[in-house]
Amino acid sequence: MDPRLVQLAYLVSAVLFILGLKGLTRPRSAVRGNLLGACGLLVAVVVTLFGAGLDYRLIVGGLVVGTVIGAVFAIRVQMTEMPQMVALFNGFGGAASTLVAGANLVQTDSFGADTLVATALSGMIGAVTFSGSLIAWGKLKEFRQLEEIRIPAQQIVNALLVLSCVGLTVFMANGDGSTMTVVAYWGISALALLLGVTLVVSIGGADMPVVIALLNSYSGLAAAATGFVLSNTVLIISGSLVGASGLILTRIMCVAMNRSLPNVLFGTMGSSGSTLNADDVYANVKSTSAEEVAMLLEVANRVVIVPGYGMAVAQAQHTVSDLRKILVARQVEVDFAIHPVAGRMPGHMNVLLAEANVPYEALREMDEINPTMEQADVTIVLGANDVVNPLARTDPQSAIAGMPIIDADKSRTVIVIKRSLSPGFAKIPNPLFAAENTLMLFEDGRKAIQDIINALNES
Amino acid sequence: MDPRLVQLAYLVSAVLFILGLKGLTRPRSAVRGNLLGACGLLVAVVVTLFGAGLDYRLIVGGLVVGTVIGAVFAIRVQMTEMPQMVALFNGFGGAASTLVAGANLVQTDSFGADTLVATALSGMIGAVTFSGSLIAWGKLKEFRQLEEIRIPAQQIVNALLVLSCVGLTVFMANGDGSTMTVVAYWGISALALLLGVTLVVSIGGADMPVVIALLNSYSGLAAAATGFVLSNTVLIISGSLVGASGLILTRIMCVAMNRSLPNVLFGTMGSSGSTLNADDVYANVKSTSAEEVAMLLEVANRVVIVPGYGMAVAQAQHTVSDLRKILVARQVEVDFAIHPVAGRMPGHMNVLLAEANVPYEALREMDEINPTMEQADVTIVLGANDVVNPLARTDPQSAIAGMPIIDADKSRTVIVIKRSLSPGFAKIPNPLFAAENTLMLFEDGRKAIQDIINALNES
Amino acid sequence: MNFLLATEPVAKLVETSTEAASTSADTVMLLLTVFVLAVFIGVEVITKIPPTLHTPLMSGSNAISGIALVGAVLAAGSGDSMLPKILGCVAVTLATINVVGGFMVTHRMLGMFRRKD
Amino acid sequence: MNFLLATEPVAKLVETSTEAASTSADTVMLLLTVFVLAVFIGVEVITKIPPTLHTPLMSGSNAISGIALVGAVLAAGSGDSMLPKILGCVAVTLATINVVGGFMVTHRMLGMFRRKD
Ligand SMILES: NC(=O)c1ccc[n+]([C@@H]2O[C@H](COP(=O)([O-])OP(=O)(O)OC[C@H]3O[C@@H](n4cnc5c(N)ncnc54)[C@H](OP(=O)(O)O)[C@@H]3O)[C@@H](O)[C@H]2O)c1
Ligand SMILES: NC(=O)c1ccc[n+]([C@@H]2O[C@H](COP(=O)([O-])OP(=O)(O)OC[C@H]3O[C@@H](n4cnc5c(N)ncnc54)[C@H](OP(=O)(O)O)[C@@H]3O)[C@@H](O)[C@H]2O)c1
Repeated sequence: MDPRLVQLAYLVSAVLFILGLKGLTRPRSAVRGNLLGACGLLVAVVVTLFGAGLDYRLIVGGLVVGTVIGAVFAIRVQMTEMPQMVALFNGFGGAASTLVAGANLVQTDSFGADTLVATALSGMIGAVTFSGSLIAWGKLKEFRQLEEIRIPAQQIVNALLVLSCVGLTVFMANGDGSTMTVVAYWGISALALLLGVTLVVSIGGADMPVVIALLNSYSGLAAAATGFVLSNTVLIISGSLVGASGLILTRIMCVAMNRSLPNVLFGTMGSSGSTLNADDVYANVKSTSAEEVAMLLEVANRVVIVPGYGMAVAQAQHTVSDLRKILVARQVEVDFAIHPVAGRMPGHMNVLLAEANVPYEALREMDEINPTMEQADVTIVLGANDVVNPLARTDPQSAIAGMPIIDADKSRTVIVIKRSLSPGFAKIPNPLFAAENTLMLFEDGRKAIQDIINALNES
Repeated sequence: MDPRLVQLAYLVSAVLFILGLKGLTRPRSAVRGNLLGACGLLVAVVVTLFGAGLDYRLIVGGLVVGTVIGAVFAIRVQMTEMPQMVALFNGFGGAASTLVAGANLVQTDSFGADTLVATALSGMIGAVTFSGSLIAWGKLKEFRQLEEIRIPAQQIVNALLVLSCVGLTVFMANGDGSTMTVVAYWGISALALLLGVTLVVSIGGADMPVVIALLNSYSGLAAAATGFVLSNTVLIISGSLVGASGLILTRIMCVAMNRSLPNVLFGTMGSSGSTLNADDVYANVKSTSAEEVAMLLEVANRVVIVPGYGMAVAQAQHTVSDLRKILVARQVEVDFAIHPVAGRMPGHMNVLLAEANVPYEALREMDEINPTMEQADVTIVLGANDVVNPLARTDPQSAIAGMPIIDADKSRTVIVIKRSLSPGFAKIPNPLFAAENTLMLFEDGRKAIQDIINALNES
Repeated sequence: MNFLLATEPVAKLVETSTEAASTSADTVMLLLTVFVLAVFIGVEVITKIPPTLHTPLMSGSNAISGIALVGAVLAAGSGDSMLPKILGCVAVTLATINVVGGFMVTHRMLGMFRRKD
Repeated sequence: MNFLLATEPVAKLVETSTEAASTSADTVMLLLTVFVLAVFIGVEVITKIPPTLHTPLMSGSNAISGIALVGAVLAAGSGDSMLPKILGCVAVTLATINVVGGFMVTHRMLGMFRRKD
C-alpha cells in the first residue's frame, strides 16, 4: 500500500481515538465513544496488516489467542474486580511495548541516537509498567505474601536501579546496533522490571488505585515511546492521550484524598501525631437492629445512602438497589452520595450502582449533596468509613486531615452498616460511629440490607 | 543555529499560543494569556531571525515600519471601531501569506506537487482574505459607493472565479517551477482578489461581523497553508488555532441570529412573507421625556439596561455607566442584559461597557437574565432594536423568526431610547415600541441618558 | 527548495540517506510536536469527563494503550530472524488481550449505564 | 532501519535527496497530522471562552494569524534576486502591523476588563 495512505489511515485512527474520548464526556454518548475508540484501533491494525508485506503466520496466532483470552476476561469479570483487571491489562500493554522495542532493535542494523534513546525509554517504561502492574494486581487480590515483602534501604535501591537504567541508556545512545547495544537494552528492561516491583510492593494496598492510574499513564507513555522508535504517529498520539488520562485521574484521586502524589508513593500513612484512642472514641456506641432501621425508614421523607468499599466487598449493590426501589415506591426521596474516592477506584461506586440499575440521576456527587445533608431524615452509611470520618474536618493531626468528606453526621439519624468497629483504609477511629445521632448495624452489608427489606415488607 | 533548536523554539512558541488562548477562557487570566501569545510570536520571530544567515536590511526596515504603524493604530483606535480594525489587520495578515508564498515560489528551483498545491492555496486564501477584508472594512466605515456596487449574475461570476482558481491550481500542481508556474500563481492570486470583492460586496452591512469572523478564520488557514509550503510547524499550528477560532465565532453568531451561514453569505434578508406594516404597528406609540423616566427610576427597585448598536453609535457607554453608578448609590439593582449579537461584533457590548468601567458581574448573558425579566421594574432599551423585537417569538414569517431575544417586553415598564421609529438592521417594525407598557424617548442615546442623569440629580 | 531545509546543504541530505533511514532531525522534531499537541488534547478532553465515567475512562484508555499492537504486528511479521518474530508474537498476544478485553469490558460497563436512560 | 521507512527502498531515499529537499511523503503527512491535532486543540479551547471575551478573542487570534511574519522574514532575508526580497519586505511590514497592532489593542481592551477586579 502507498505509505502515504497508511499514514492517512493512522491519522484517521488517531482522530477516532480523540472523538472516542470526547464521547466519554457524557453518559449518553459514552457507548458510541468507546466503539469509536475500538474502530480507531481496528483501522490502525488492519492498515498495518495490509500496509506492508508481512509474514502472517505468527501474527494471526497471536491475534486469535489474544482475542479469546481478552474476550473471556471481559465477559467473566465481576464489576467489583475491575481494578484488578485494569491493572493486569495495563501490565500486558507495557510488556508489549518493551517486547516491540526489543524486537525492533534486533531487526535493524543501524540506529540514530534519538531512536536508541526512544528504544531505551520504551523498554524501561514498559517493563516498569509490567512488573508494577502485576504487583498491584496481586495486592488487590490480597495475596498475603506480597504484604510481607520488605525491601531493605528501599529508597537507595530504587535510586540505584534508576541510575543504572539511565547509565545504560546513555551507553545505548552512543551504541552502533551491535550485540552490546542489544544486551544493554535487555539489561535496562530487566532492571526496570525489578524497579517496578520495588516501587509498588511497599505501597499500601488501599493506595493501589492511585498506583494503577499512574501505571495506566505509564503504559501510554511506553506506547508513545515505541511510536518514536517506529516513527509512528498513531502510537504517539494514542499513547499521549492515555498518558494524559492516567495523570489526570491520578491527580483527581490525590486531590480528593488531600494528599500529594509523592506522599502516596513514598509516604508512610498512619504516622500521625493524633492521640485519639479507639477505645475512648467508641465508649458510647449504640447498636441497632434491622427492624429498628426499618421503622425509622418508614417515617422518613428523605433518605441518603453513602456507599463505600464495604458495599463492593459485600456485593450489596443489587440488594441496596432493591431497597431504593421499595422506598421510592413509598414516596421516599432516595439519593446516593458518592464520594470521589469511595471504593478502590475512581468512579467505582458509580459502576457498581449502574450495574444494579440505579439511575444515574440518583447518584449525587459530594459537592452537590453536602449542602443538603441536614435535610436528610436518615443517612445509611453502607460499608463506607474514611469518606464519612468527621476527623478529616476536626483533627488537623489526623492522617486524613483536610480530606473532603460526605457530611453524613449532619443528617438527623445516621445508620452505619459494617461488620465491626475495625477501621477503614486510613486505620484511624471514626467518631461518627459514637455520635449522638448514630446507630450501628453490625452485619455484612448485603445481609443487613436484605434484613431491612424483609422487615419493611413484613410491617 | 542547529535546525533542531529552531524547531524546538517553534514548538515552544506554538505551546505559548495554546496557553495564551487557554488564558482567554477567564477574564482574570486573559491579560496574561494575551501576553503569552505575544511572547510566542516574539520567540518565533527572534529564532527565525537568528536561525539562518539572513540579509537583515529589508527585514529591519519592514519590522520598524510595521511596528510603528501597528502601534499607532492600536493606541488611537476607539473601542467602537474595533470591528473595522480587526477587518483591516485581517486583510494584512492574508496579504502577507500570499506574498510569502509568492516570494518562496520565485526563490526555489524545484517543488513537489504537495508544496505547489499548498502554495496555490496559500495565495488564493490569502488574497480572498485581503480583498474581502478591505471591502468589509469599507462597509463598516459606511463608504456609500460600496453599497451601490451590484455584481451582475453574481453567483455565476463567483463560480467562474472559483473554477478558474482550481484550474490554475491543477496546472500548478503539475508544474516544474518554471516561469509559467509563477505566472499561474499570480493569476490565482489576482482572481482570488476579485473573488474576495465579489463575495463580500453584496453582503449586507450588518452582516459584516459574521464575514469578519469568517475572514479571520481564512487568514489563519492562509497562514497554515504557508506553513505547509515552508514545512513550518508553528505556522501550521497557530494558523489552525486561528482558523478554528474564526469558525467557532462565526457559528456562534449564526446560532444567535437563528440563521445558517449560507443564508448570511448568499441570503436575501427582508424577503419575508410578513404582511406587517410599520404604520399599523406604530399606531399607539407613546413618547416620554427624560424627567418622566427619572421619576420612574426613582421608585424602581430593579432596573435592566439592554444596550444595542445604538449605544455604540452614540458613544453612550460612559454616560450609561454613570447612570448605573447613580442608581446603585440609591440602592437600585442595575443589570445589563447582553444579547450575543447586540452591536456589530460578538462581545461588542462587553468591551464598550468594560471600557466604561462597568464591572463584568453586572453584565448578564441573555439566557441568564431572561427568566428574571418579569421582576424588572424598568427596562431601558438603549439603542437596541432587533435583539428585543418580540416578532422573533410571535411571527414565524418574520426575517428574524426564531432568533432568541431579550424579553424586555416582559418587564413592568420599558423605556426605549432611540432617535426615531426607523428600523434596526433587520429592517422590520418592532411591536415592542407600541406595547402597552412601553414609553419611547426619541433622542440620541448619549444625550438622552445625560438628560435622565440631570433630572435625577435635580430632583 | 524550501526555506527550512535550505539551511542544510544537499550533501547533508545525501549523507542522511546513506545512513539508510536513520530518523532525520526534522522527523523527530515533528514527532515531538505531535506528542505535545496530543498531550494538550488529552488534557482538554479528559478534564471534561464526569466522575461517573471515571472507571470506564480508566478501562477504555487502558484499551487504547494496547495500540502497541500495531508495533507488535510489524515486529511479528517482518524480518528473517526468529527471535524478534517470536518476541513480536508474544507482544501481539499480550497487546490483543489488552485491546479486546479492554474495549469489551468497557462496553459491558457502559451498557449498564445506558440501560436506565 | 525502522519499520515504516523499511517499506521504502533506500534508492527512493537517495532519489529524494537528489531532488534536493522536495518535501517527502512522510513530512507532508506529519504536517497534516500536526494540522489536524491543532484544529482539535483550537476547537476544545475556544469553545470554553466566555462571550464576554469574544471581541478580545477575535482581535487576539487575529494577531496570532500574523505569524505569517515568520515566513515573511525568511522571504525578505534569503535568496539573491531582488523581486522576492521586496515582496518579502512588504509582507514583513503588513504582518508586523497585524501582529503589533493586534496584540497591543487586545492588551488595551483586556486592561479595561481587569481594572474592576
Ligand atoms: N476510590 C479510590 O479511587 C481510592 C483511591 C485511593 C485510596 N482510596 C481510599 O480508600 C478509602 C475509601 O473509603 P471508603 O469509606 O469507601 O472505605 P474504607 O474507609 O476502606 O472503609 C470500608 C469499610 O467497609 C467495611 N466493610 C468491609 N467489608 C464489608 C462488608 N462485607 N459488609 C459491610 N461492611 C464492610 C469495613 O468495616 P468492617 O471491616 O468493620 O466491616 C470498612 O470500615 C479512602 O480512605 C480512600 O482514600 C480510594
Ligand atoms: N453583534 C454581532 O456580532 C452581530 C453580527 C451579525 C449581525 N448582527 C445584527 O445586528 C443587529 C444588532 O441588534 P441591535 O439591537 O444591537 O441593533 P439594531 O437592531 O441594528 O438597532 C440599532 C438601533 O439603534 C438605534 N440608534 C442608532 N444610532 C443611535 C444613537 N446615536 N442613539 C440612539 N439610538 C441609536 C437605531 O435606531 P434610530 O436610527 O431610530 O436611532 C436602531 O434601531 C441584529 O439584527 C444582529 O442580528 C450582529
